[in-house]
Amino acid sequence: MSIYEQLRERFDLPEEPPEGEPVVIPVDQHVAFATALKEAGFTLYVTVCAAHFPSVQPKAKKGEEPPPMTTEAWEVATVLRSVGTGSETFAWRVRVERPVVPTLYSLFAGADWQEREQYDLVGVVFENHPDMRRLMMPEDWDGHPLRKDYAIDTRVAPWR
Amino acid sequence: MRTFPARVDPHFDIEEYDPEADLMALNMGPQHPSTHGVFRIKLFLDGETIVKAVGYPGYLHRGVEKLCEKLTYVQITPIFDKHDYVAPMTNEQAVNMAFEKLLGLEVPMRARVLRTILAELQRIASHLLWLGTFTLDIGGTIGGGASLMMYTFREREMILDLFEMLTGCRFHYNTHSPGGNRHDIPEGWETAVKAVLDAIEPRLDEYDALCDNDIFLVRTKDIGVLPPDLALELGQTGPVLRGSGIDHDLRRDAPYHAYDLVNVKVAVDDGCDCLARYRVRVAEMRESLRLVRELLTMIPGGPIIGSKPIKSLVQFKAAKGQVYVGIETPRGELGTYLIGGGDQRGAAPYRLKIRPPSLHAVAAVEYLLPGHMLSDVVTVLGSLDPIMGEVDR
Amino acid sequence: MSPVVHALVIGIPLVTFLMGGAAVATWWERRFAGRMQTRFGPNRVGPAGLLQPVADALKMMQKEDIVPRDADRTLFNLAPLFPPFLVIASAAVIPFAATVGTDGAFEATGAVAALDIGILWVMSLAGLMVFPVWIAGWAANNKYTLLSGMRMVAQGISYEIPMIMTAMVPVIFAGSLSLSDIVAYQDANGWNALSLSPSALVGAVAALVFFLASLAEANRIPFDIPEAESELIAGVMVEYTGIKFGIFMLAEYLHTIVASALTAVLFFGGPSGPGPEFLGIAWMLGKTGALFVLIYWIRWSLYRLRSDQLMDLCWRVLVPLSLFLVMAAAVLVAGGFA
Amino acid sequence: MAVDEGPRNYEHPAYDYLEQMPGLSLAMTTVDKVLEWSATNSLWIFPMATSCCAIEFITAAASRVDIDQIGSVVRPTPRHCDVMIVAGTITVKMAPRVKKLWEQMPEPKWCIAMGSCAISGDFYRDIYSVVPGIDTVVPVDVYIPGCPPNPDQVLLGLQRLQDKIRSQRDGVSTEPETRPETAKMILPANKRVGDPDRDPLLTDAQHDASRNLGVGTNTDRAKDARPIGAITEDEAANVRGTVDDK
Repeated sequence: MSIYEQLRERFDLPEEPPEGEPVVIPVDQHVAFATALKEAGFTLYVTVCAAHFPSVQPKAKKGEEPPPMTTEAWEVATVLRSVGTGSETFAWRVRVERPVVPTLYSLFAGADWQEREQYDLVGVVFENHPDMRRLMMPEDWDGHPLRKDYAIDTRVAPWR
Repeated sequence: MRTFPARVDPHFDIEEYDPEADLMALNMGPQHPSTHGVFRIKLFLDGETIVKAVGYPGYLHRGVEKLCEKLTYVQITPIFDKHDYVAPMTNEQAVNMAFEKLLGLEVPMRARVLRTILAELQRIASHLLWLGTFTLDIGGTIGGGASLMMYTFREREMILDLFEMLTGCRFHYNTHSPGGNRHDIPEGWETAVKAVLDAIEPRLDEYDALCDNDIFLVRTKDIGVLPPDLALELGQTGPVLRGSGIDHDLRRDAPYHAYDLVNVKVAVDDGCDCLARYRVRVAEMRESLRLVRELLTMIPGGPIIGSKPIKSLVQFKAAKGQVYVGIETPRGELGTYLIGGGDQRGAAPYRLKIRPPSLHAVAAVEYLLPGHMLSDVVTVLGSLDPIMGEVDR
Repeated sequence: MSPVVHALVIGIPLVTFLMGGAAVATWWERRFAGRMQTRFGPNRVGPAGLLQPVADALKMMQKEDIVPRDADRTLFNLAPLFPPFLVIASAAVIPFAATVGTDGAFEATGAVAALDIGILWVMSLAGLMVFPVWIAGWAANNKYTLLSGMRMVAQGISYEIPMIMTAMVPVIFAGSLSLSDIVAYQDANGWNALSLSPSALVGAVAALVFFLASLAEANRIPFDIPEAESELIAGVMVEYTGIKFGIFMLAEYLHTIVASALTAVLFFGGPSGPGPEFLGIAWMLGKTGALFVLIYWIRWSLYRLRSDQLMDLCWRVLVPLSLFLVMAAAVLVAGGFA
Repeated sequence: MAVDEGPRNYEHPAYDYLEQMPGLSLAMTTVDKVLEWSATNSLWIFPMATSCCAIEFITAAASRVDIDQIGSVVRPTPRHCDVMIVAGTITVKMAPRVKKLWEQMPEPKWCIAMGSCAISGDFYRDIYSVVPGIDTVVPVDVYIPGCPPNPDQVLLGLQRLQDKIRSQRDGVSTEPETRPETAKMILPANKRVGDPDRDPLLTDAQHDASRNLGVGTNTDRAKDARPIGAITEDEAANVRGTVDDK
């Protein structure tokens, strides 16, 4: 039985794993999902990737009312890996409209700096993280550079 | 079953430490000869014993991930050369494999074997540089460490010359692209590779002998002990994980390139300390020498790059979705989490997250340093082999 | 000859020789390290790079003299003066030559001041060496120099004990505290560390311990933790600029030369050796040079110990061993074997 | 933080004493020559080594090139050094440290920008966190181009610096004109965190801004920013699952 089928018994997942992208799960199941994976042998913490999806105006079809603005959203994808021969990865995403996601620090100590980095660059706050400070940028930096509304050449005194 | 000391809590409040103690806060870095670049560690010292260590990366944060969102897939490769500047070849491979997976491109067999050879040669070069700088940390810039560093740089130059023969560049090659390689094997390259391998192999024994002395052993043994469970939780990969006794190597466990054609023997050492990491890396160098020799005999003919015109961006129009690809670089699993479809034409990533093995490695210092002496900081940091370009990106 | 004239006639050449030797030593070390490391070393400035130390010294004199704002100005400026002074003063009692005495016997001469308590003079000056380094480490008001100074004090006062103890072994053999008498004894009975008599076994081990302790006193690898560049950047010299830093460097090389000379005198016969007496100065130079080369050979081949391991080595190995050596020497002398 | 690129004519105080001594004025030219020779032939290097160029700089100090040939020693503390070689990208977080280390070096001192990142920022030039060329922080004497420069180019750069020092001391060289980028530089509008002159309200405001994630709404920086990097609707439409079709 594949790991996906095992997880489907416990969590509310689609019948087949989505093709070409990780499965999306509700944010309140995030920690339980990670715990289940860790117990199933996915013990190596690989990475966490947060992405920002800003509010945009979708294209209107000709002669129709323009559709409503999309809501601003954040996606946090987590990747775990099983160790040893036949090693494979498992990735899942949570999608939130408020950039607050529970931390995995209690399960994986490595989530400490990774989540701090994502907070620093994308601005997703990881709840219950023991030390949510900036990692890459100076402590007095304004904004979160990897958000889509942050210009790549944002003015930084005194250089630009 | 080996028992390890209790795990250090890196977030413990320094105010709660013994109020009688006379603590000294010492900043190492960002400009320090032994922090391997611009890493900064804040140490709280009780005498010379470290009570708490706090790491501050980010002094080389160059916004690579933001930059990648502005470039098309073929333009990203040269950026990745600069990112782990000790092993540019494997960086290019990591990111291009992610693109190939997202775009569904097939790599010809000749390119796959060539990529494997390049990756293994790069592994030798990278570990040689690591050996030199590690002994430099233990032995000092005016001391025995400097001597060994000069020797290892001599051998590293030989390998860089091979790369220069192939790509015309010493350092930042830009030889991989989605779907294959740019530079085909020049005439006489195989002979040159064999000559270099023959030159390096006996010298590795000499370096082993140089490190097999009591001072080296007492400086590395039982220093920076990283228990296996903590190593997994911290996401350690590569020699750091294998030095903690976990038999895990993506070259064997999840083969890519042409690693399924050869039998990779994985070096594991369950010492969990700096000495174990040293042994793993030296064993890996010997294994890589063997692998390159074996692979040189099985280079097939045929094209080096896929038939699809990579410069045309139109074919990438449909590139959507999210993929994760990780490969085994000299420092561990270098992964790329890629969300496709950023550009209007879909030719650029929407978001590209690099999973640097060095950032995970360097995060371990907060767990490894407390309880050790000031001198062990450089040993532990050196044994983790962090490259700041990769840590900060 | 009055003592003052004597001191000037021998002292000025000695100081010149030591200073010149230290300058040549910097050039030689860089060439030697280059040869060990498959590179060249300085070879463009003057013939074979020989003028490199001159250029370095003149450049240092031109540099701006910075005293850090928070430093203790007086102590900071005072500290560099002492190390070369102490080292040269301790060289004053070392006999560099040999003559035939009035009674036809071998006599070691050439010391600026042939004190009867020569060995005590050397050891007390060596004990003072930790003070300027500690002053420099404290005065700069920098955490790295402070750590370096603390390490220097800990290491200096620890390694003094085996150094003095093992220096007592030749003293017991010769029955005199005068370095000239020790050399004369070795000329008559064979070198302390290298002869066929049973005492040479004790002498050889004592020579090894003394040599290790002098390495530690002179801050050479593997005992150079006060100036550990990979941890403490440059030790107490971190904040010194220009010629003050140059004086510290000079003192280091002088210290190495004097430590080699002292080991040669105490255990390898100093100016005594086969052949006529006027060759004594050549013997002395040869032995000092050989030990000097050995020190730098070790420096460019070995790694560095950690500070607690250094203390372990001293207190758990060298101190008991040196105590045992002193007792063994006493027993040998009492039993008439030496 | 505009850089003063005016002529630097540091002279050791000892020169004054020497010139006042009778009979020395004739000898001064010779003495000058000797001092110039010593200054050019003993260039000790402070490596401000951050990224890729650092590796090539170490290679330059290793066997094949060996900058020790011309008497250049690498010392890890700025107090002992004459030349600062900036090898690698300098970020906004690192730049104040570079400036501080440069100020800790004793006069006379020189700076070499090694590699295109240190010269202009290279392709990181327009990125929010990268300094567009180290000459906006410290005055640079010699530029060594390349990405990264070959190790022998480091030796060549040091020899070019020797030429420059000679011509400066002989009075035949003039300082180059200020770079246009440097001239346009503005002073920091806000004091950095930890500066006693910094407005405490500013810190609070920034703290709040990053706390409640109200980025890009009320800060001046957001107004000035050109939205090249901002997403267009077409881009967003390409991303699966972002556009709510309901």
